[in-house]
Amino acid sequence: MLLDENTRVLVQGITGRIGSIQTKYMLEYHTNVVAGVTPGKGGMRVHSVPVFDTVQEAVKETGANASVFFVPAPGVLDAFYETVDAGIRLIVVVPEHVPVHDVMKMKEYAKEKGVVALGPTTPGLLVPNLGKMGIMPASLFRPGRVGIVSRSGTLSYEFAGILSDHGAGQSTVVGMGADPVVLTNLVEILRLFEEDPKTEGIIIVGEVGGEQEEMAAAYIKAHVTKPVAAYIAGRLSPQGKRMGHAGAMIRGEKGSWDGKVAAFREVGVDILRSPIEAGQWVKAKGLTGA
Amino acid sequence: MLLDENTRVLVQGITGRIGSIQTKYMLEYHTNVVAGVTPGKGGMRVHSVPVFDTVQEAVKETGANASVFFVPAPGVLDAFYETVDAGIRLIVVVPEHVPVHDVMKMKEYAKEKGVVALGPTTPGLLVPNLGKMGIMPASLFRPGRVGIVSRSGTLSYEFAGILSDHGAGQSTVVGMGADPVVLTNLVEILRLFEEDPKTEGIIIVGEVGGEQEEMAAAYIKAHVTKPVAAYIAGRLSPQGKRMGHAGAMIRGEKGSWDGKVAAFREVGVDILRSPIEAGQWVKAKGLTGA
Amino acid sequence: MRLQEYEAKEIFKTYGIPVPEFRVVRDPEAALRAGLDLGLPVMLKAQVLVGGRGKAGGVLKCETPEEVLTFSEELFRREIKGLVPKELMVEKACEVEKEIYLGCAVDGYEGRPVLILSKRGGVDVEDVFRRHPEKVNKFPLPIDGGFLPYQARGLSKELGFSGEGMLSISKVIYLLVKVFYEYEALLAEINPLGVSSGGDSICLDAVLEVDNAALKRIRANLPNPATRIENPIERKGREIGVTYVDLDGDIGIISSGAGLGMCSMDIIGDRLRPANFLETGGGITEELLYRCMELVTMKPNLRAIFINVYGGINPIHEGAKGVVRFIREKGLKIPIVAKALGNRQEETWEILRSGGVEVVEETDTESAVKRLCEILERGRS
Amino acid sequence: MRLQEYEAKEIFKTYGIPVPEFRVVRDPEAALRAGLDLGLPVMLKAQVLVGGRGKAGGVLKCETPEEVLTFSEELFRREIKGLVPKELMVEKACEVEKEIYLGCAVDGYEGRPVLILSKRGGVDVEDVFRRHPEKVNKFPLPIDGGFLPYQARGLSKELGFSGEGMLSISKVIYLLVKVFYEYEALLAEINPLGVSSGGDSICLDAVLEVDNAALKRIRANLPNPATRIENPIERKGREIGVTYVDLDGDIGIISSGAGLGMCSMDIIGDRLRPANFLETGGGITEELLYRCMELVTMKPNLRAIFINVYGGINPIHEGAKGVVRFIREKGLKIPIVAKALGNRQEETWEILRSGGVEVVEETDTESAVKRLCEILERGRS
Repeated sequence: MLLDENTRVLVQGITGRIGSIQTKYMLEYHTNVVAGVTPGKGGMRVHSVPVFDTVQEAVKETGANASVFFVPAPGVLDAFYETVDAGIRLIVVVPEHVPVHDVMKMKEYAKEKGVVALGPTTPGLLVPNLGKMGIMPASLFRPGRVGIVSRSGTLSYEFAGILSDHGAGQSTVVGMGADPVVLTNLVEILRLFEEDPKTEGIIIVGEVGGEQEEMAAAYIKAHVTKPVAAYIAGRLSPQGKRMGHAGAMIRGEKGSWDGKVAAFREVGVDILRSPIEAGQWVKAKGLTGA
Repeated sequence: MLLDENTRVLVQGITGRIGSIQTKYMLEYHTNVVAGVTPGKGGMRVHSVPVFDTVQEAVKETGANASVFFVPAPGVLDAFYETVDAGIRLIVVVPEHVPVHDVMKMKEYAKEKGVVALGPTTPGLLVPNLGKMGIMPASLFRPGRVGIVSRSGTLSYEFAGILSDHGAGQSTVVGMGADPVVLTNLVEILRLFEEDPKTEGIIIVGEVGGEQEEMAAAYIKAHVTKPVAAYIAGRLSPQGKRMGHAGAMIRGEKGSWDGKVAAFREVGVDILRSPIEAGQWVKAKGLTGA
Repeated sequence: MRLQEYEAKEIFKTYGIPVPEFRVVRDPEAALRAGLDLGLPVMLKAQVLVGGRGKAGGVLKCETPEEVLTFSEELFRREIKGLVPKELMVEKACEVEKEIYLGCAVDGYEGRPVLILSKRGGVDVEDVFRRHPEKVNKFPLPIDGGFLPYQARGLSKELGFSGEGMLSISKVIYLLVKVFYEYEALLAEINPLGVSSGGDSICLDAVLEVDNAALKRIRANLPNPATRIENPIERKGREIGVTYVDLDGDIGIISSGAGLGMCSMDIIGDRLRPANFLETGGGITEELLYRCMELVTMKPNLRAIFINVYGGINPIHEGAKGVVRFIREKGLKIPIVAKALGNRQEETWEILRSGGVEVVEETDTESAVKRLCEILERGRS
Repeated sequence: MRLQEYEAKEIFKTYGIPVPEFRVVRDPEAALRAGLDLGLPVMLKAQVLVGGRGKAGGVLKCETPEEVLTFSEELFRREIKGLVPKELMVEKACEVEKEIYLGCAVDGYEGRPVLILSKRGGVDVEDVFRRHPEKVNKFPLPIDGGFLPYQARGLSKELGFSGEGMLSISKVIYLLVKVFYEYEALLAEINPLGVSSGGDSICLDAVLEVDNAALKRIRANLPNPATRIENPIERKGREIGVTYVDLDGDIGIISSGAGLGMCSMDIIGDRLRPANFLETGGGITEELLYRCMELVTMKPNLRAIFINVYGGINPIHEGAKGVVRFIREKGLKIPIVAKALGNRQEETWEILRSGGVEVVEETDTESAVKRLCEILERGRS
C-alpha cells in the first residue's frame, strides 16, 4: 500500500549524516531509491545514487515519484513546497521539531494538491520485502496480512516485531508521525487499509492526547469492515499541566486513555492492554502466515 | 454603463466629513444611495441614509449592490475585502495614498471574484441624469452618447464640461484612478464602452507614465469599432529622475508622450493636443446631441 | 513553552492590546511599594504556570496597604497545584461591566488555527464551554495569516456588542490573532477580557504559549525554555535535549520514542513504580546516553534502570557505549535491564553485556519487564 | 522615496545579504581616515539619488592615500545630473569574477511584483535589457509574499550557477524579495551582485525605493521623505502635502489634480514658460491654498499665476479665501487668472474676484490660458 513496484524514491537531504546512512539501509532493503537532492551538491553520488540540486531536476532525470525527507527541521516547509510543486504525491517527513505553524501550512497544501504525506516525526513507511521510505529497522518486519498504523515510531517496530514472532506478517506498516498536527490523519490511513486488498486486519497503535483515535472510532463504525485492534500508550502517564482553556473547547473531553479506549470499545475495536497481546489477537483472528 | 436603474449604492465612511457631504451631493443628483457604513456608528442616519456597522448588515437590510469608499487610506484594504466578501461587485475607491502593496492585493482579489473596481484616487463614476458614485461635480455633465474614461479626476471634468458646452452629452464618465497600479485597467473599461449600446464614441484621457495607453492601443486595434479620440497630459512635463533599471525592463520604452501618441495614431485613434479639441472632434464625428 | 502572565501581557501591550498597569515583585516589601505606587485597590497575582490559579487562591484583591503586605506574604508561601510562586504581579484593579473570553489556538486534528469566543468568560469559562456550547463561537482562521479587521468586527457583533464596545473588542480580537501568528503561538488567550460600561476593553488575564520548535525564528527576545522548568532534573533533561518527566517511584526508564517510553511506563507501572519517564528523541549518541544515565541516577534510592531503545534512526551501538562508560566510571551497582532491537542490535548487545547490563533479546517490552521483575525478586530473596 | 545606497545597504545587511565593508563621510579628511581604516584599495561613491551615477563619474577607485584625498575632494565638488553629493561612501574594493543583475519591482500594469534577473549586470545592464532580452529572466511573484527559498534556488540555477554560487545567489534572491515585501518597496535592486570565483556573492550597489503611502506601517526607522528633497521649494511643498516641481519659467501654476496640472503646463508651455508644476491633491482648505500661494511666489521674477481647480472633492470656495487672503496680506500685484468650476463655483468666483483675481467662466483650460496671455500682452503694451 502506498509504496509498490512502481515507486521510485527520492531522498531529500541525502548527503547529510542521517540521510546518507538511511539511504544505505533503504537500498539494502531493495528499495528503489533513484535519486537524492541536496542543494549545492548536485553531481555527487551517495551509495551510487545520483544527487541533484533541485527536486525538479531529480524528477525530470530519474522519474522519482515519492520522496523521503532527511532535511533539517527549519527547511522542511520549503522542501515540502518544492516537492509538491515538482509533482510528487507521496512524501515522508522524518524530521522532528518542525514548527507547528509550518506543519499547518503543509497540511493544507497537501490536501489542496492531493498529496499523501506522513509525519513530521515519523519513522516512515515499510512494505515487507518490497521496500521502505524512512528509518524503520528492517529486520523486525515480515510480509503478511496485517496493517499497522502507529503514532509512535518505536512502538510500530515493537508491534511488527511481536507480530513477526507470532507468525503474523505485515501488509504495510505506516508511521503517522508523533506531532500534535500530522500531515495525514489516522482516519485517512484507515481508509487506505480498508481499500487495500493485501490487508486483512488492522492494528492501531495510538497514544494519549489529541483526538485521532476518537475520530478513527467514528470512522471505523461507518466504514471499516476488517478486524481492528488498538493499543493506546500512556495509560499511566501523569496528566500534563493544563494550558489555558482553549484545548477544552476544541477537544471537549477528548484525549484521555479512558476516553479513547471507550470510543474504540463502543465500535467493536479490540483493545490491547499491552503490545504482547497483539500476538494472541492475530492468532485469534486467523491473521498469521504470509 | 456600470451604474443603472438597479444600482443600490452603499457609502463606506459615510459619517466622515467628506463621506457625509459627498453623500449629500450624490443624493442631490438623485443617486439611489440606500445605506452607509461606519463601524461603531450603526443606527445613525446621515442625510436620512441609514448607517450600519458592517457591510454585511447593510447588504442584508437594504439590498445595496455597489459601494463607494470614503474611508481613510490605511483602512481601504480591509474595507475592500469586507465589501467583496459581502457580495458587492462594483466598488469605487475614491481615497488617495492607498499603499501600492495593498492595491496589488485588492486587484488580485477583484479579478478572482469578478469585481469591477475603480481607483484608488478616482473621482468615480457618473451616468448623466441617472446618478453618480464618487465626487464628480454634477453641474458639468449632460446626458448623451460619448463615453469618457480618464486617468485624471479633474481632467475628466474638464472634458465633460467642454463636451457639454459643445452640445455633446456623455453616456458614462469613468475615472480609472491615478495611481501607478489601478484596480481595473483601461483595456477593461474600453471593453465595457464597446459593449455599451448607449456609447457611440469614446474619449480616452491619459497621461504620461505607465503603459495603460500602449496596451489600450493594441486592444483598440483588435476589438474596438467605435470612434476613439485620446488626449495625453504631460507633453511638456520634465522627465522624472530615473530610479534603478527595473522600470526599463518592465516597461521597455513605454511611458513617454511620444510613445503613447504614436501607439494611438498607429491604430487610428484621433489625438487631441488640447482638451478644447474634443469639441471639434465630437462635432466631426456627429456625436453631439443627447 | 508557556509564558508567565506578565510576560504575555508585556507582549500584548506592545501590540496595542490594553492591559492594566502592573509591577512584578519578588518580595512583600516590593509588593507594598508597587501597590502604593499604582494606587489601591490592587490585585496580587501569583506567577505560576498552571491553569485554575484563581480558583486555587492564587489571585487576591487588596484594598489597604496592610492587605498588600499580609496577602503577598501569604502568596509567596502558598503552594498552587504543586508550585510556589517566585514572583507576584501587582496590578491596578479595574472596574468592568462584562467579562468575555477570547482564545486563539491550534486545532491539532484539523491542523489549523481556530479562534474561540465566548460572551461569558472568567474563571468558570470551562463550565460555559461544557454547559452552554451555544454561547461559544468557534471560527476557523486562515492557515497563514490574512485575518482582517472587518472579520474581527463581524465576530464582535456576533458576541452582541455594538458602538464603542464593538470597536474596542474587535481591535483586541484582531491584535490577539496577530500575536498568535507572529509569535507562532500554540495558544494565545485572554480570559477574561473586561469590558467597561463605556465600551473600553481591558485584558485582565493573559496566556501565551509558543512553539519551542519556532523559537529561533520569532523576532523577539523570549526566555530560554529550559529556565522555565521548576524541577531540576527535568530542567537538566531539557538542556541536554531529552524529555524527562519526574515521577515518584524507583525504577529509572530510558527509552527512545515517547510511545515506547509510555508503553514501558505503563507495563512497569502495573507491577513496580517508575521513577521517571525519559525519551531520547532521534539524536542518540554515546554522549547523550551517558548523560541520560546521569540524569536518571540523580534520583535517590533508585532500585533499577530499564532501557528500551530501537535502532531505527538512532545508532544504538553508540548509545550502548555511553551506558557502559557511565556504569564503569561511576561504579554503578543497581540492576540494569535493556531491550535494544533494530539496526546493529547484536553489536549493541555485546557492548551492553560487557558492562554487566542484562540484555533481553525478546521483541516485546512485556518480556523485558518480566525479566526486570525476576531480577529484583531474586535480589530481594 | 528612494534611499541612498548606504541606507539600502544597511537594510540589506540586517537581512543577511553580504555587502562590502563601508563608511559614510562628509569631507575628504574623513574619507582618508575611512580609507586607511578599511584598507586600500577602496571605492569612493557619490551619494546622489539619480540613476547612471557610475557613467557620470560618481564612482572612483583609489589605490593610494593620495588618491583618496584628491578623488574625494573632486567628488565633493562634482555635479552629477544636477546634484552635488553631500556624502560619499568609502567602500572596500572587491575582486569578483562575474556581475549579475537582481531586481524586484512593482509591475504597474499587471499590478503585481516581478523579479528580474540577468546573468549580465553592471552599468550597462539597460543595454542588455534592450539588446539581449533572452538573457533576462522575469518571474512574477505572489502578491502577498509566500516566495520560498526553493524558488530562488531554481532561479539561480536558471542563471547558470551551480554549487556554492547557486547557494549564495539564491540566498540573496530570497532575501531581496523578503526586503521587497517587508519594506513595501516599489523597487529593490542589486546591480551588480558580484560573484567570486569561489561562489561567494556580494552586493556591490543597492537601490531601495519605498512607498511613501506605506511608510507609517513599515517597522523600521526610515527618514522623513521631505528631508530627501534637495530643492527648497519642492521640499516645502512636500511638507505641506502638495506636489511641487520646480521649472525654469515665470508663470506660476496651482492646480487640483496631476492631470489638470500637466494639461495647464502643456497649454501654457506652448506660449509662455511655466515656473512650476503644483498640484494640491484632494485636501484643499483655505490654509492650504494660502500656503500654495506662498510656495509659488517663492520663485523670483514671477510674471503671473494661473489657478486651475475643480470643486469635486475639494471645497474650492474655501481655497479661494486662502488665495485672496494671501493677495491682501502680501499686497501681491502680479496678474492672477483662475478657472474654478464645479461645486459652489459661483461662490468661489465671487471670493476670487473680491481679491482682484481674473476669473474665467469658460469650461476649458485653453480659454483660460488665452485670457492669461491677453492680460500679459496688455500689461506689456
